[in-house]
Amino acid sequence: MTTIDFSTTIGNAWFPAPTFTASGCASSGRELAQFFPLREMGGVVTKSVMSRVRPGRPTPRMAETPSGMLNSIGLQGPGIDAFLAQDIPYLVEQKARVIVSIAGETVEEYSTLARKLRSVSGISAVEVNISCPNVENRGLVFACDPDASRRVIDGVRRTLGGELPIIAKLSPDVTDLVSIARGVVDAGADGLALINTVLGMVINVNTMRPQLGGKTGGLSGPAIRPIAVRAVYQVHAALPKTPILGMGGIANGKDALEMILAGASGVSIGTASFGNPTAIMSIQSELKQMLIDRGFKSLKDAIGYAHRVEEVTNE
Amino acid sequence: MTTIDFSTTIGNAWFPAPTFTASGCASSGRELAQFFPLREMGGVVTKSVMSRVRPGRPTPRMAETPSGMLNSIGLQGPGIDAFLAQDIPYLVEQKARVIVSIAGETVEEYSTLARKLRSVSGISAVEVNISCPNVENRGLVFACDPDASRRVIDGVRRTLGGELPIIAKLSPDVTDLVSIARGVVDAGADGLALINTVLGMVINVNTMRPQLGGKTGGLSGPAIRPIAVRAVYQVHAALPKTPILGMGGIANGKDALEMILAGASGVSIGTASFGNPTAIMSIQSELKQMLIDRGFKSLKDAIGYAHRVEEVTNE
Amino acid sequence: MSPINKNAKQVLAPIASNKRVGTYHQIIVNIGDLAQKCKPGNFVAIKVGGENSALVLRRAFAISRVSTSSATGGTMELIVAPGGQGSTWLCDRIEGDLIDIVVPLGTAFGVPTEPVPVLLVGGGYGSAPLFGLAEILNARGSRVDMILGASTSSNIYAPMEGKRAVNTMRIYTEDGSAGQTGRVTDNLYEQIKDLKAAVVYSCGPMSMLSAITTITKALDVVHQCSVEESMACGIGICMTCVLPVQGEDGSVSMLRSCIDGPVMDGSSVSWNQVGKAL
Amino acid sequence: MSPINKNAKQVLAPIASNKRVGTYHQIIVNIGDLAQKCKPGNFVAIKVGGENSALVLRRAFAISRVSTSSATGGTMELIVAPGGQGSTWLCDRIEGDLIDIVVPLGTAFGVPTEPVPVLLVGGGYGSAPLFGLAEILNARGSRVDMILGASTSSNIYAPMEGKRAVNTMRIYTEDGSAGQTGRVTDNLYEQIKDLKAAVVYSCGPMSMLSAITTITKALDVVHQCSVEESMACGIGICMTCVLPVQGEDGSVSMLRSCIDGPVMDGSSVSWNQVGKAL
Ligand SMILES: Cc1cc2nc3c(=O)[nH]c(=O)nc-3n(C[C@H](O)[C@H](O)[C@H](O)COP(=O)(O)OP(=O)(O)OC[C@H]3O[C@@H](n4cnc5c(N)ncnc54)[C@H](O)[C@@H]3O)c2cc1C
Ligand SMILES: Cc1cc2nc3c(=O)[nH]c(=O)nc-3n(C[C@H](O)[C@H](O)[C@H](O)COP(=O)(O)OP(=O)(O)OC[C@H]3O[C@@H](n4cnc5c(N)ncnc54)[C@H](O)[C@@H]3O)c2cc1C
Ligand SMILES: Cc1cc2nc3c(=O)[nH]c(=O)nc-3n(C[C@H](O)[C@H](O)[C@H](O)COP(=O)(O)O)c2cc1C
Ligand SMILES: Cc1cc2nc3c(=O)[nH]c(=O)nc-3n(C[C@H](O)[C@H](O)[C@H](O)COP(=O)(O)O)c2cc1C
Ligand code: FES
Ligand code: FES
Repeated sequence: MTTIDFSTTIGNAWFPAPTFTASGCASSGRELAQFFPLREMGGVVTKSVMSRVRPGRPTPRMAETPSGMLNSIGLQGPGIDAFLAQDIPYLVEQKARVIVSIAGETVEEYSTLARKLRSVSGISAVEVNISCPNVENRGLVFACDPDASRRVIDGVRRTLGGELPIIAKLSPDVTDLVSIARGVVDAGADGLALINTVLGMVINVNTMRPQLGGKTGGLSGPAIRPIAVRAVYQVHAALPKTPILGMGGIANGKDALEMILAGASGVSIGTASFGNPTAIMSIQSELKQMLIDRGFKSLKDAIGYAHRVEEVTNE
Repeated sequence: MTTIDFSTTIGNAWFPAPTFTASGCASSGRELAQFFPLREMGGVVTKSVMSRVRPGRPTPRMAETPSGMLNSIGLQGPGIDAFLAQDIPYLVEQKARVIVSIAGETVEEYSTLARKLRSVSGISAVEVNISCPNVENRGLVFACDPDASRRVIDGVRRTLGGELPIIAKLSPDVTDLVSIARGVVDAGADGLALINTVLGMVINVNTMRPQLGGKTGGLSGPAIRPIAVRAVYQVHAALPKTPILGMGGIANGKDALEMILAGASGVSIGTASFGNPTAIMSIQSELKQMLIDRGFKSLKDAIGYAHRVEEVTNE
Repeated sequence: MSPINKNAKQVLAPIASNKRVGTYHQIIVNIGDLAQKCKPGNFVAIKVGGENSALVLRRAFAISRVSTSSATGGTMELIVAPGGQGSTWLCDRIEGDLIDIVVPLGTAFGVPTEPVPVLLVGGGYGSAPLFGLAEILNARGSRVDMILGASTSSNIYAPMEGKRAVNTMRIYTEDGSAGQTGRVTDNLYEQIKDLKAAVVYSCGPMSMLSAITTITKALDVVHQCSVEESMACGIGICMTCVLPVQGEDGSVSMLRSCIDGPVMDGSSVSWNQVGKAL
Repeated sequence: MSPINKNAKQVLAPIASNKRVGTYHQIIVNIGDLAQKCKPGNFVAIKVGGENSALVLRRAFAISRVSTSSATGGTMELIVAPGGQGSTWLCDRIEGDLIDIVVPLGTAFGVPTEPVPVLLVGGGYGSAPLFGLAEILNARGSRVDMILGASTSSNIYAPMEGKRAVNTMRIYTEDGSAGQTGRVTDNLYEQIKDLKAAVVYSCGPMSMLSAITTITKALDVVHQCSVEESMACGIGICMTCVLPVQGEDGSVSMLRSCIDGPVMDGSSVSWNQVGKAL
């Protein structure tokens, strides 16, 4: 059997495979562990956690859409302390590699969260989800504001010191994604997670009101894959040295390969796990096989391969 | 049989039905006329026309995506003079109501195009497609730049005078759609067309390069409908008096109703006509029936109905 | 290994039969040994739409009954109302078609340790899981009475064979087309008292479950209800299916109806906060 | 009425039969009187994926042959290579299934007014429309010779009954598994000369059509080829399917291969500009 170096790195974090859960799509990990051992994938990205317990948004929280879905969870969660006490030890015990996702309502909250992570062992990296409303600036989403984005990452970087890699998770709902990406990398992000959900809405034609309790929701699933591939391609073109965790509608090995070729160093799988609890396992093996079939000796050789310069041919 | 006032207005233009082709999805109109009489729909929005003949982008120009497609036509067209000489007379002869879509590379080009339209009879309104790269500003799309958007509409308004209604067609690929919308309305737009396609990309996993000749393309079809509904809802909430032509993935009467409830005064149908040449006719009759079933006496009563204030109920 | 959904498996299972019953389809699926793991109240999550489908999420269906007889090799029965795209697709499947299922999921109805009188209340296809439950309760010596309701007679699901385990069955329809005109809750207070029911089991629309809880609370009777919230994953990973539930300490938190439910203690659900921000 | 696609109709048509032939499926569809309007070279656009499908675009297929006999009531034959999602779905349809089609579309092969010798060159399933064409040319008294090529023998589509209208048939495969090893263009120059062919008709991959054009141009022989570009609509409204074509005045413009094609004059196509910006 042909082998391949399937590992990937983000900052100084090494992962044996480039396949991750997407934040908020694997809960605490326990639920998926029923279907496959968590240590068999690249890593678990945990649900974005905030300082305090959050009840989240009213129901209905989801609506199915053509080849996708809207969600409006509103970052329901137990708060950082309960999370660190209950979920991290379990994941470590399962020998899963863990990327902790944090979310805040102020620049300060992100730093506070980062401080709590400093002394925790068993964490490979921190994903900073900046697609959250900034309560200090009329609820404008951090990731839509170049300056606020930079300040969040800068604060987290200072707090964490140089050890844990920081992955900034960006929203695609911006005019100039590349400049936001550049800003957070300048501020100290080691990697980028692209893309968070796209803002959407469904109106129920029977009640004739928005279907979701929270009115708008985040669009995910295969419907947004072309947007995600474009985002990864654009950002990789501008920042070829910055590792990207690509996500958005990946449902099979072919989709994962597309994202790697566009420039992702790893892929996160969200919505696909809802339709298929073992999606990550099959994506992982399909991707590996497709890389081998195309003659790649290592995953790293395939990252951003779609950008290679056209050989000059004289026909 | 129950009847309903199915007419709609955009500025001073009146249409017997709220159903239109989407620009670029009906070519010159002749091609669809094989399948139904053009005068039976609300109106034809013509393919965005520029000053000069344009060859457009290299092929492949399309890629199918989950519940959607990418296109990269690059505004291929005959130029305004040939268009006015050949296409408008045909449409007028067919008794179709016509909205002419114009596109330019400079603020000046839009005004020039508007000038050519002033003396043409048989045109109900002008759609100004500002989702085009501005050659004077590093190719930044007009619709992504609040100031450039405003200047384009202002120029067209001045040139046209007060007669022909102006519909500004916006791109969803912006951080703050409402502020762009407000800007063009302040500059003299009578209505808005929402949404143009979303920027996307597909990578061919066999060639391991972008599938489209133009690399990126515009995502359309049901996949983007939740984004379009959200855009229409947000803009209608901010500018309730401005008529909106809603579009993005409308494929049946239910989808059209969703858009009307969100705040659209009319709907444009693009990609659905590719899969089904008579889509507009069936959408039109389904929409009418659904409005009647819900007790509406006129289409106008349904526009933005999803925004109505919750009655206070004491249970 | 974690206790969540500890018996759940994802399998391709053949449809054994599909029969129309009123407005519903009774669909029997061969699930082999997994049938032994299914308890009344559990549900199954089914992939719908086939290949190339634009439907990306599974649909949840209550397991009506299971059979573990060696003749059939283990089957489960579903009662499906063809409504939207997914359920219509499922109702169009025929014998031999393979469906992708995850089963068994969620909590089950708790069965009393002693044989006490119980009352089962179902609305629409909500009666489905009650028949499997009735058989078990009856076998354990409980007296089982049942009340079913629906908008109209064709929406009442009450199969002949299901009635065997039931002492009495009362039917209500809103349009009076079968049984009494009205709703299952109309005389529920009196009926619980008359039957001296120690436990009320229910399944149906949320408004019905809420109304039943008001009555059972007033009578201080245990109410186990099976709730139905929109579920994106069915396995506890998405947090879409939550309900406000009161804990021991009185505080309300949002629990997932797919793993902390669908069977919940009706008195702990904070019904007036369902669909509202906490 | 406009002349574009003037006979095209959108109809639900039943599949009459579906048979595997090599790697292809021969699919016969009942299209009634529309069969009389189909000319060799025309194509049909078919909705694929069924209900709830994530596939939003039709797929184009060349019409291989039509039968207008009163026994069958009008049928068309398609030769489909199951490849991606849409073609695989189509090949999975069975007798009696209804498919949503728009037919006939596009330009047709021009038939010479005089019976002149002609050569038909097909690559892969590109041979399909050539058999319908051969019958007509043969009936009009032309001598018809045919050359077919493919990567391997199972990709050669050459039905027995199709050969009746053909004088000689030469086969090339790249792996030598059938006929001669090589490509249809290997000795094409000589063959055209030997046969004194006045017209070359071709259908197959774009690179083959381009190579044939080089040869027919050198010999100053007419070349009618059926091109294949990605088509989103098939009816002329989307502008995705364009090819650079040289007009009378020498200027090159992007023409739609769905309405100005698929049959085009090979010498007018600007082959070296295909896929490039003008
Ligand atoms: C625990 C549980 C048990 C259920 N048991 C049954 C049963 O025994 N028989 C039966 O016919 N149906 C049952 N349902 C409802 C079923 O899951 C489907 O939602 C319903 O069949 C409609 O789906 P659709 O695809 O036809 O509709 P669509 O309109 O296509 O559904 C769109 C989306 O909305 C969700 N949705 C729509 N209606 C409901 C609903 N009533 N409840 C929850 N989500 C909904 C769907 O799951 C889907 O994600 C149950 C639901 C849950 C949560
Ligand atoms: C005029 C014309 C005639 C054709 N005749 C035949 C025929 O007789 N037999 C046959 O098997 N096929 C024929 N094709 C190709 C056919 O239309 C499909 O494209 C092909 O079957 C692959 O589609 P898919 O859904 O299986 O693949 P997918 O990969 O699912 O297709 C994705 C998209 O790419 C397009 N695409 C993929 N491959 C091609 C291709 N080779 N050419 C054009 N577009 C493509 C599809 O149309 C679709 O929009 C013809 C195409 C054209 C334009
Ligand atoms: C139900 C749900 C909950 C999510 N929660 C979070 C979250 O807590 N933090 C975050 O950064 N992203 C969250 N996301 C976004 C995903 O991580 C991912 O970016 C997005 O869904 C696109 O990937 P997909 O199409 O594979 O789902 C959530 C997505 C879904 C569908
Ligand atoms: C092939 C194609 C060509 C298009 N050309 C134009 C155009 O010339 N001008 C324009 O304003 N929009 C153009 N659009 C965008 C559509 O008008 C419409 O805004 C978009 O496709 C969303 O609607 P839909 O999902 O119904 O197609 C084009 C879209 C497609 C798919
Ligand atoms: S349905 Fe996903 S957590 Fe319950
Ligand atoms: S396929 Fe749409 S114009 Fe030819």
